[in-house]
Amino acid sequence: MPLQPLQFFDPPRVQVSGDVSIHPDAAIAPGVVFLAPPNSRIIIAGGACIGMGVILHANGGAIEIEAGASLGTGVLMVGAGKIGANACIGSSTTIFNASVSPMQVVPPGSLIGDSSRSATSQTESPE
Amino acid sequence: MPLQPLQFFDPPRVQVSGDVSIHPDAAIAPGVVFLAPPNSRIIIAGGACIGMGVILHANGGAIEIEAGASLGTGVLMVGAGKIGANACIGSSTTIFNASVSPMQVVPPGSLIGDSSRSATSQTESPE
Amino acid sequence: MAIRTNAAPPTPWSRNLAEPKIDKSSYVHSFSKIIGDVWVGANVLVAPGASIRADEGFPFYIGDGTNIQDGVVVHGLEQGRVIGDDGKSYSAWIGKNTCITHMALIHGPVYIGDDCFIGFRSTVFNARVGRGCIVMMHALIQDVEIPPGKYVPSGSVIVNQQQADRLPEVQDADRQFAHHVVEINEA
Repeated sequence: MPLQPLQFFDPPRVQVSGDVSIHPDAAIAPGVVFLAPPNSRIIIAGGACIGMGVILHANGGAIEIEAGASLGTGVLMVGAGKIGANACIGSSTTIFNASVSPMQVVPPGSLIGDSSRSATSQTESPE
Repeated sequence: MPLQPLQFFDPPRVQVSGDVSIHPDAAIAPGVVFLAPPNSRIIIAGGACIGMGVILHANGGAIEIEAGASLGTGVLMVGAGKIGANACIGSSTTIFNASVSPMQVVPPGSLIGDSSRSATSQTESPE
Repeated sequence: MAIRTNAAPPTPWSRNLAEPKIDKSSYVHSFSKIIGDVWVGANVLVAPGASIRADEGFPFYIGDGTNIQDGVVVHGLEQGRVIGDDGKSYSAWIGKNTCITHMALIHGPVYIGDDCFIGFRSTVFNARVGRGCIVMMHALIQDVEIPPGKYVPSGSVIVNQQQADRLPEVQDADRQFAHHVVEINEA
């Protein structure tokens, strides 16, 4: 689908809830939300770069962003999974209960880990 | 609902880390992140225009934005490469270890550069 | 934790806005942004980071037991209204026990019925989504009326009525998957 417009965040705050550890050398842009409910956690390694308006919502495990990975503006990650070292996640990508290998490049607007039914009478096929 | 209280920190509107030189005549929007780890650098020339939420994450060389180039909102540029003078990069584009020629126009949501390892776990890509 | 901010930006035309009417049993997180003539029913959850702005198009209605997640935007055009279940005009009507997940964009004029599910980053604009529909992720629904109980797969672009009428019915497996996502959201 066409990419959604990106939002502006004011005030430029980062919201952190639960067991979240952020390496001091990671770069976190404004408007980011980190949610780690009980029994889950979020780990951001050094040199990682988290773009504006990113939401990381851990559930049933850990969301781990390895060293040097870049998450573009507005990336949404829900569930548990790992973004490998130096991976590059394009803006407006959604990652649901899935991982991305080190060095992998994900195009903007991608949807990863979606296991819902892609029905027959669909008008635009996802593959 | 067991939402824990959120903690805040206020990141600066523009984050600069490492060897980054920005010409005083460049225009930089809020939410931008420039990250140049050791042995890499970022150079922004005069008259360049860097949109909201742009991430430039240099790695293994220099990212250079030449005079008059425009980067739309949410552009993600990783690795090393050059955006030529007066080039125009559409919003949410991802550029991985690649360059764009002077005067070139890149449509929004594009993926430029090495995408050889992008296929495996991906279920939907926009183009 | 008494940091309630107004939805930014404070638009020049928002000076005389009505105050939201929020049922006491609902949980509207103090870091969400909710302004204008918004009626919020019982046991509604509005997560931090959601933005509900009834400053151009209004009023908005959010029914009992509905769940609005982080990064959701609800907004409306100045022009255009839908008829809610109470027969009145609304810019945005969201029914009961509906779940609007992360980063969905609900833009009025819009009607979303009871017991619906709107998946991650999907957009609904100038449309009616009937009761019990499941809209998966990264979908666009615009200028159509989706009959009740339909399933919209991820990545669909539904912008004309023939497409909307051909959509498949919701199956149990779809309900289970949507329920799984909702459980994560409520954790």
